[in-house]
Amino acid sequence: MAKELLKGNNAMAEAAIRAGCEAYFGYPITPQTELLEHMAARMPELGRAFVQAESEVAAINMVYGTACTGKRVMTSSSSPGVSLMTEGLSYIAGTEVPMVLIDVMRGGPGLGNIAPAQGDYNQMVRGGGHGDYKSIVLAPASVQEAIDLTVLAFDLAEKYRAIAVVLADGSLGQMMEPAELPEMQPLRKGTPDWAITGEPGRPRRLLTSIYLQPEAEETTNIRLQRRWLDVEANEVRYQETYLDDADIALVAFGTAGRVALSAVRQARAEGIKVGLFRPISLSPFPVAQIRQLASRVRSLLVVEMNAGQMLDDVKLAAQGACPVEFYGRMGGVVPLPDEVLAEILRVSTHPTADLNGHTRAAWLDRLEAGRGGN
Amino acid sequence: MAKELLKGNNAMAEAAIRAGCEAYFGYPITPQTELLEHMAARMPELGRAFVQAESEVAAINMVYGTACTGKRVMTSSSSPGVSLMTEGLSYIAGTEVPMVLIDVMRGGPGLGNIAPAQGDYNQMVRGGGHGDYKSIVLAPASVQEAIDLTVLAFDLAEKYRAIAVVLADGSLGQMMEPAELPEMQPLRKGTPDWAITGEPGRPRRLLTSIYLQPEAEETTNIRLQRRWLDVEANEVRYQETYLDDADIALVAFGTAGRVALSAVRQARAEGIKVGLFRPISLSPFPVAQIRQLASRVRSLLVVEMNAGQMLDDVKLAAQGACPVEFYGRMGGVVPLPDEVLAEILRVSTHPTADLNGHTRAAWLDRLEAGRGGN
Amino acid sequence: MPVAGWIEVNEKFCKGCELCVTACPQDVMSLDMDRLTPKGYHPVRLHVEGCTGCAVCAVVCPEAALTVFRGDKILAGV
Amino acid sequence: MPVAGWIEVNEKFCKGCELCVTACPQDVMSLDMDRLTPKGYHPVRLHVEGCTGCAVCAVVCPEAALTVFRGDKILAGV
Amino acid sequence: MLTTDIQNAKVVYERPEGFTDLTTHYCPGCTHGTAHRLVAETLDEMGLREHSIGVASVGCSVFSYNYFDMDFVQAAHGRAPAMATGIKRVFPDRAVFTYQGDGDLASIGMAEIMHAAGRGENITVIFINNAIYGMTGGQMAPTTLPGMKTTSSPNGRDVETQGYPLRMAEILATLDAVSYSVRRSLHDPANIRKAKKAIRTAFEAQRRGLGFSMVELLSSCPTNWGMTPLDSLAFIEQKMVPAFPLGDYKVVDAVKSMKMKEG
Amino acid sequence: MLTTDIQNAKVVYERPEGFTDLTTHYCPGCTHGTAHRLVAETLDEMGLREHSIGVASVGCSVFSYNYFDMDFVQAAHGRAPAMATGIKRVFPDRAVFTYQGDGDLASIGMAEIMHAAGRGENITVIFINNAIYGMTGGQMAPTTLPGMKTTSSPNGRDVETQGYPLRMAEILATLDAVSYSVRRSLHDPANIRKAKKAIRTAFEAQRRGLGFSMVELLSSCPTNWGMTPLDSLAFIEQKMVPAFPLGDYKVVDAVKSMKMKEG
Amino acid sequence: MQTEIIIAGFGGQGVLFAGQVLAYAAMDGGLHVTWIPSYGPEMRGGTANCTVIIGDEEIGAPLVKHPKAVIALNLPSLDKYEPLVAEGGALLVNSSLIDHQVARADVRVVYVPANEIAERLGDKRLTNMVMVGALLAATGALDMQVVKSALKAHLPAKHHKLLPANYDALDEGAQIAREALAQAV
Amino acid sequence: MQTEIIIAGFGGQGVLFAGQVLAYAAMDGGLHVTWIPSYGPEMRGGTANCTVIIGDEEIGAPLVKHPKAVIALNLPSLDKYEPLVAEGGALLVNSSLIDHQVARADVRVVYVPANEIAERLGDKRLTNMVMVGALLAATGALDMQVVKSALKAHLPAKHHKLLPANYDALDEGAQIAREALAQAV
Ligand SMILES: Cc1ncc(C[n+]2csc(CCOP(=O)(O)OP(=O)(O)O)c2C)c(N)n1
Ligand SMILES: Cc1ncc(C[n+]2csc(CCOP(=O)(O)OP(=O)(O)O)c2C)c(N)n1
Ligand code: SF4
Ligand code: SF4
Ligand code: SF4
Ligand code: SF4
Ligand code: SF4
Ligand code: SF4
Ligand SMILES: [Mg+2]
Ligand SMILES: [Mg+2]
Repeated sequence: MAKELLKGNNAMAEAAIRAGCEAYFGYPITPQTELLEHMAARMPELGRAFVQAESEVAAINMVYGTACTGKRVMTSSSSPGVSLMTEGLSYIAGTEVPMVLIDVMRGGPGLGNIAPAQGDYNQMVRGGGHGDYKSIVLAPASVQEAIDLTVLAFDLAEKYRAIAVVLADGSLGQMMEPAELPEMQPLRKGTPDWAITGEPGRPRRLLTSIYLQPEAEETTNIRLQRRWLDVEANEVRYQETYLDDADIALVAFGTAGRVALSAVRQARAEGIKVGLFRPISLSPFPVAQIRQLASRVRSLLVVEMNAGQMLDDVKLAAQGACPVEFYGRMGGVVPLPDEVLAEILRVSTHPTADLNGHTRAAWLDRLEAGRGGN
Repeated sequence: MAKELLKGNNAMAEAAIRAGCEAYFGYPITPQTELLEHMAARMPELGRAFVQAESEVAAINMVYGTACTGKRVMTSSSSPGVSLMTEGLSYIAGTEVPMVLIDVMRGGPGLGNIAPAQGDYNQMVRGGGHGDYKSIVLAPASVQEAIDLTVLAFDLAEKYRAIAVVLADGSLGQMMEPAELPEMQPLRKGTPDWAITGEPGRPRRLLTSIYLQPEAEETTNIRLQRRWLDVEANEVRYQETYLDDADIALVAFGTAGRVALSAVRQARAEGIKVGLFRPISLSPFPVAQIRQLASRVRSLLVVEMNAGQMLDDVKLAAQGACPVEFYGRMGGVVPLPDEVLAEILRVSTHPTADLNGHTRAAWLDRLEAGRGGN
Repeated sequence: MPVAGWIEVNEKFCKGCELCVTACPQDVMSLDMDRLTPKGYHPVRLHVEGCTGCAVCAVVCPEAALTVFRGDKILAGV
Repeated sequence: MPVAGWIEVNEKFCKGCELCVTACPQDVMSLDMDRLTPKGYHPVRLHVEGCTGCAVCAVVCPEAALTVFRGDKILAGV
Repeated sequence: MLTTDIQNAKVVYERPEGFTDLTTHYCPGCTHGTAHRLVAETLDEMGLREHSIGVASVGCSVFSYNYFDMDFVQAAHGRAPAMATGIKRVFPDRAVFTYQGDGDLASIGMAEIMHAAGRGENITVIFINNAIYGMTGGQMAPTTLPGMKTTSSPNGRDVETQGYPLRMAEILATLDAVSYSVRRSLHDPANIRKAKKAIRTAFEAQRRGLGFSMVELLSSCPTNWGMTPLDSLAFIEQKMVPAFPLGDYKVVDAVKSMKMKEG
Repeated sequence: MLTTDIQNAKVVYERPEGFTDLTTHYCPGCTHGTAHRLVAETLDEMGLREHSIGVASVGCSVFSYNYFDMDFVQAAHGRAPAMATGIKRVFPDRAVFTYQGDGDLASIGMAEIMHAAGRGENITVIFINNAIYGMTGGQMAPTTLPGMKTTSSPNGRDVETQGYPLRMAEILATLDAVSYSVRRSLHDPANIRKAKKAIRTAFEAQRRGLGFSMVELLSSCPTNWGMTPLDSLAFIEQKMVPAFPLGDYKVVDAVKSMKMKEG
Repeated sequence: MQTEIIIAGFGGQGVLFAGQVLAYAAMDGGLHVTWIPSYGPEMRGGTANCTVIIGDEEIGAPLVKHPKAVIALNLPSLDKYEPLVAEGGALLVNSSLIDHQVARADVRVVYVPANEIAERLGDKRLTNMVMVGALLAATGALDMQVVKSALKAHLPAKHHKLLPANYDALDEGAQIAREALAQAV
Repeated sequence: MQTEIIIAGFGGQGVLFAGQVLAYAAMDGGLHVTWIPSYGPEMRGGTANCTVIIGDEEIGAPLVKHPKAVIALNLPSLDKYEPLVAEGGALLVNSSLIDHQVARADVRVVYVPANEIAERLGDKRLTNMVMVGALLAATGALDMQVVKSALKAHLPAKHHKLLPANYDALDEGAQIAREALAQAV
C-alpha cells in the first residue's frame, strides 16, 4: 500500500479495523476522539460492532463481554477515562481474555488538560487495577509505528490471552505523518477453544475471575506469572540509535523518544558521544538490554513527559551499574530538543557519581529555573 | 483508655471517628464491610454524615466534595472497589484536598476472593490513577497499629493536603486483638483558608484539577512534587527487629511482616542471624534505611502476599548493594511461618550472588513444589 | 380411576426449607427428622398417602429437588 | 410622557450573535460592522431610535452584555 | 392392609436439563433458587439451552454460572448489562441474559441498566429484588423498604437521609426502547407460575429481536431478613408487594401480539 | 433636528452581581450563557449568592466556575451530584447546585443523578440538554434526536443500534424523593422567563429543605449543530421541544404551596 | 512462649465465641492474643473455625500451620486438623458427634462428650464451653479463674443469669480432661 | 537537513489546511514530514497554529522552539513567534492584517498583503495559499511544482475548479517573496 498522510488517531483506528477488530466500544474524550469517530463511521459500514458506551466503565465491560467470545475487540480512551477502566482491566486480566486498549495520554492528574503527556506509565505498566496482573504495553513514536503496534497488539493479546495496550500521547494522536496501512485482514473464522459462544453440541464453557479458594486463585496467579515469563522472554522490543560508541545514553519512549532523538543529533553535531535507547515495549521492559547498556556507558539520562515513572524501571534494570539522570516535563508540556540538549551538556560536563543522578530536588530546581527563563 | 478486644475493621472505623472524621461515604464490600457498618451505626448518632453511596465511584466523589470543604472525611473499600476509585483519587490529588482511604485488600485480580492479600501495593503506592501524584500509604500490622495509623492518616492528609491511605488486608480487618482506642477528639472549629464553605464576606474560592495551560498544570505538578519531597523528608516510618547483628534481613509489611516476625524468631532459635525490617510507611518508602541495610547484610529477603510488588521498591533502594531474594504467596493465600522459615534457611545456606536473588521463575518453581507437597 | 401421584426427593439438593410442605395442597409432606442429607439438612418426604401429583411442591421448591410422578390409582386389597 | 429607554453594550462581553437583534420587539438593534470587539466580534448597537427599555434584548443575551435603562421621554426641538 | 398401586405413571415434573448437577450455595428457602429454576425451565422449553449465554453478576448469585448448564460469563459488580451488550453485539442470534440482584442492578449498576435499556439492547434481564444486599451480609439496598433494618441502616432505613426504594420496573418502563418491563413475585405457586410466564415472554421477545426485556422478581432473603423461609414469603406478600406492585409496566404491541407455542 | 431627552432614568436590567468580570469561552449565541445568567440572577435575587456552592461539571460548562462569583468546585465527568452530596451533607444550610450537560448527567453520570435524586439530596440540578457533546466536538449524547447527525452517528442516530433519546425530567419525576422536576427551554424570551421562574422555584425548594430539585433546560449548540445562533433557536423550538415536551413532571405539594417573595 | 489454638466445627456450634472467650481471658490476664476467624462466602451452613494465639510477647503470624491445640467439634474438623496439631500438642475431640478414634500417638487426645454434658447442664449451647474447659485443663494455656472472670466481664449483662451454667460447663470439661490425661500417663 | 515551519493565525484563516498542503507535498516529494496542530479547548474563535517539519531523514521532535520559518497571519501570531524564529530564518508576515514592522534584523522578513491578493484573485480563502507561496520562495523548503501537484492530488475532486486560483495565489505569493528578498540583498 502507498503511504498516506494520516493522523495518529485515525491511523490507529484504521489499523485496528484492518487487523480484524470486530467490535469497538468507547466513550469520547480528547485527545483520542477522532479514533472513536473513525470507528463510528467505519465499523457499521463493515457490519462490525460499534457502540458509544455510556461511560468508560461501561465501555471496558462491553469489551470484556466481547473478549469472552474470542473475537478481536478494542477500546480507546485518554487518561481519566482509562482510570475508570481499571476495575474492568483487572477482571479481564483475571479472566485471561484478550483485548486491546489504546490510551492517548493527556496532562494530569485529575481533569488536567488535553495536551500530550506520559503520566499514565505507572497506571498501564504497573497495573492501575487491583491484584497482580501485567499488561503488554507498547509505546509508538510515530504514526507508522502506531499502526504497526496496533496490529501487533491484537496478535500479542491473542497469543498470551492478555491485555495489550498501545500507549500513545496526545501529540501522536493529533499528529499527521506519512504512513502505510496494512492490507485488510480477513476476519478469522472459528473461535478459540475457551471462547463463550453459546454453541450447541459441546460441553458448556465458563469464563470468570472469581476463585473463591485462595489456592485456586493462586493457581491462576501462577499461570499468569508463568505466562508473563514467556512474554518477557519473547516480546521485548526497543530501538537503539547512535549507541555504539556512546558515553551517555538517553532512554526515552514515545514522543519523548522523538524529542530525545533530535537532541541527540544536535549533541552529536557538537561532538558529544551520546546515543538513544528507545524502549518500544514498556512492558515487558528491556531489562537485560538496559542492564548491559548501563555497564557500558558513563551515565543514563532518562527523558519523560512525566515526573519520572519509567525512571524506576531504568534504575531497576541498571541495578547501580551507572548513575541514572532524569529530565522530565509534566502536565502536558512537551520538552523541546533544546532543553534536552542542555541536559545532555550538563550530564557530559558535570557527571555525577551518585547512582540516583542529580537528585529529584535538583531536577525541580533546574526545571523551575528553565521555566522562569522562558 | 483501657485495652479492648477489637476487630480491625471496627477499630479503624472508631479510630477515624475519634480522630474527628465528620463524613464517611462508602459501599459494602467484603472483607471491609464491618467498617462501613460501624460507621452506619455511629456517625448518625454523633450527628455526622454517613452515606452508603450507590457505588465506589460515587463514594469517592462524595469524599471529594467533603474534602473540598476542609472537613475530615474518609472512605473505605477493598480491592475491586478501590479500582473504581482511581479516577476520583487522581482528581483529589490534583485538587490538593485531604482525605483518608482505608483499603482492606483481598485476593485478586478481578473478582478474586475475599481472603487476605497485598496485591494492591502498586495501585496504592505507584498511583492507580492517571497522571503524576503520590499518596501517603501506611501499612499497619496489628489492630493497635491500625488504630494509630488511621489517626495519623488524618493528620498527614491535612498537613500535606494529600491522600492518606491505610493499607490493610483482610486478616487485619477480620482479626481481633487487644488494643486501645484514642480519646474522642473535639471537632476542629474553623476551616482551612482554601476550603469551599459558601461563606459570605470574603472573596470567592475555587477548587479544581483542571489547568488548561500545560505550563499551569506543570506548576501544580511541581508544587505536588516539592510537597512530596517534604513528605519523604519527614514521614518515613518503619520498625526494625533483631537487625543489629543480622546477616539476612527480611523485608515485609503488614500481615506478611507479622508472619515474617514469627519465622525470624524460629530462625533465631535455630541460631541463624536474621532480622526483620518492616516498612510502616510504604509511601514514602524507607529508601535510605534499606539502602543502608543492604550494604550491611548478606541478603535481603522480601516476603509479600503478592507476586513481588514492594520488591521493586526494595531493589530500587538497595541499588545493587546486595542480592534481593523474594518469597510471595498470591491470590489470598497467607504464608505460614514455616514456609518463610524454609526460605530463610535456603537463603542462609545457598546464598546467591545474583543481585536479583533467586529468579522469579525459580520462586514459582519452589512455590509450586511447596503447594504440591502441602 | 382416580388420579394419583408421588414424588421423589433428591436428597443431594433438598435443604429442608419446608416451602413445599406448606405449599402442598394435600398436606402430605413433612421433614424427615430421622435423616440428614450430606449437607446436614433434614430432607422432605411424603409422610402420608394422598399425593395427587399436582406438582405444586415442585413449583415452589427453590432447589429443584423434587421429581413428581402421576398415574392411575388402583386400590388393591391385600 | 411616553416611556423611553436605551441600552448600553459592554463590548467586552458582546459576541455579535444577533440573538438580541431578532428578539427586539422594536427592531432597533443591529450589529456594528465597523467595530470589532477585543475578541474579534462585531458588537451590537442601537441603530435607530425607538428603544422602549423593555429589556427583551437583555433577557435573551447569553453573555449578559447589555444594560437596559428606562426613563421619561421628552422630545426637544432644536 | 390396603395398598395403592399406580399405573401408567408419567413424570409430571423433573429437574430441568438446563441445570447442572451441583447443589447451590443458597441458604435454605432462598428464592434465588426458584428464579434459577424458572429460567432453566424456560430455556429448556424454548429449546434455547444450547444457544444461550448467561451473564452472572456479583451478589449471592455470583455462582449462578455453576448451576446453569450453558455457556456463562461472570460480570463485574453492576456491569452485567454492559458485558451482555459486548456479547450480544457479536452474537446477535444467541439468547443472552443477565441475572442480577438489586444491589447490582439498581445501585452500582444503575447507569449500565438504564443505558442497555435505553439502547434497546436485545437482551433479557432477570432482576432479583430481595430488598437487601444478600452476599455481603445484609446491607441496605436501593429497594430496601422504608424503616427496614439492615446492617447499614441499623435503626431502619431513614427516608430523610437514605431516600426511598427505587422501583426499577416502572423506571425502565419509561424508556422508549424497552419492549417488556414487568414485576412478578416468587412468594407462592400462583405467582411463581406467573413469573415463569413473564420470563418466557421476555425470552420470546428477545428471540424475535424486539429489544430490551426485563422481569423483576420479588424474592426472599431469609438469612439477612432474619426470618424463616416461610415467614419470608409472607413478608414478600405483605410488605414488599404493596411497595412494589406486581404488574406489567411496559409491554409493547409487538410483544403483546406474540403467539407463543406454549411448552 | 429633533433629539430625545430622557429623564428619571433608571436601570431596568444589568449584569448580575453573581457574575464575575470574565468573558465566557462559549461560542457566540450558545445558550449555556443564558442559563448561567438565569442562575446568577436568581441567586442574586434570593440573596443566596454568598451562601452558595456551585459544582461545575465536565462539558462545555467546565469553566462555569470562572463566571459565577461564588464558591465553586469542579467535579469529575458525571459525578457532580455525588460531589454535591459530599458538600451538602456537611454544609446543609448552603445553596448547593450542580450545572451539568446531557453527556455528563444522562450518560456517564446516570447512576449519580438517579441516586442523588433517589436519596432526595437537598440540592438543585441545572441540566443543560443540548442533544450533543459540545466540548469534545459534537458526538452523540443520550438526548440526541433520532436521525440526528453527530460525529459519532455520522449517518444520523440509528435508533436500532443507538437507542432513543432519554427524557431525564420524566425519569427523575418517577422517583419518590424528588420534589421538583421540570423541563423548560431557552429559545425565546417567554420561555427564558419561564425557565428563570423554574430555577427560582428549584432553589426555593432547596432553601426550604424539600429535597431534590431539577430544571432541565433545552439549550443550543450552534457550533456542533452546524447552524447559526438564530437557526439553533428555531431548531430547539421545532425539533427539540416536540421530542422533549416542556412541562412540570413533578411538583410535590410542598413546592406547589411555596409562597415566593418575588424579587 | 506462645500457644496456638484452633477451634473448628459447624456454624452455630459457638466456635467463634469460644475463641473470643479465650481471647478476652488472655487479654485480661495481661497476655498478648490474636483471634482470627476463617471467613467464607456462605451465609449459612458450612464449617467455621477460628485461630487464637496466646503469648507472652508480641504475636507474629495470626495463623499457623501446626497449632499447639485443636478443639474439633465435628468430624470434618477432626479430619482436617488431626494431621496438623503440633507434636506433643493437644487434640480435644467432641465425642458426642465424632465417633472416631484419633490415630496419632504423638499428641495428647481428650474425648469429651460435650453435647451430652451440655444437655445435661440444661443447654445445648454450652457445648463450646465444655470443650474450652477441657482445653484449659489439657494445655494450661490460661488459668480457669481468669477465663471465668473474662466470661463474666464480657458477657452482656442480660446473659449473666447463664454464668453459673457456663462455669459448670467449663469445670466439667476440665475435669474430663484431667482424668483422661492422668489415665494416659 | 530539516525545515521547521509554523503557520499561525485566527481559526478560519486556513492555517491547518495550509500546513497539510505542505505536508502532502513533502510526502509526495519523498521527504519525511510531520504536521501537528496546537489543539485547544475552544470550539470557535481563538488562535490556531500548526507546525510542519520537513526533512530528509526520520524526524525527531514534532515541535521545536526555534522554527526555520513562520507564517504569521495575524498580529498575536507575529507577537508570539517573532522572537522565536531561528536566526537566519524566514518570517512571512500577512501585512493585510498586520500593521507592524518586524524589529529583528537577523531573520529574512517578507511582508505579504495576502488578504488583498486573495480578494483580487476572487476568494478571501486563498489568503493562506498566497502565504504558502511566499514561504516556498523564501525558504526553498519544497519545490513549487510539487506543491501544486500535491494540491491537485489531495484536494477533493469537487474542489478542483478552485485549482487555478490556488496556483495563482501560490505564484503571486512566491513572486512577492522573491522580489522582497532580492531587494534585501
Ligand atoms: C466493585 C464492587 N463493590 C462491592 C462488591 C461487594 N459486593 C458483592 S455482592 C454485593 C451486593 C450484592 O447485593 P445484590 O445485588 O442485592 O445481590 P444479593 O446478594 O442480594 O442477591 C456487593 C456490594 C464487589 N464485589 N465489587
Ligand atoms: C472520564 C471522562 N470521560 C470523558 C471525558 C471527555 N469529555 C469532556 S466533556 C464531555 C462531554 C460533554 O458533553 P455534555 O455533558 O453534553 O456537555 P456540553 O459540552 O454539551 O455542554 C466528554 C465526554 C472526560 N473529561 N472524562
Ligand atoms: S405433587 Fe402435589 S400433592 Fe403431591 S406432594 Fe407435591 S404438592 Fe403435595
Ligand atoms: S422446597 Fe425443596 S428444598 Fe425445600 S424442603 Fe421442599 S424439597 Fe426440600
Ligand atoms: S430594551 Fe427592548 S426595545 Fe430596547 S433594544 Fe432592548 S429589546 Fe429593543
Ligand atoms: S445577544 Fe448579547 S452577545 Fe449576542 S449580539 Fe446581542 S448583546 Fe451581543
Ligand atoms: S444471603 Fe439471602 S439472598 Fe443470599 S443465598 Fe442467603 S437467603 Fe438467599
Ligand atoms: S460547542 Fe456548543 S455547547 Fe459548547 S460552547 Fe460552543 S455552542 Fe455552546
Ligand atoms: Mg439483593
Ligand atoms: Mg451536551
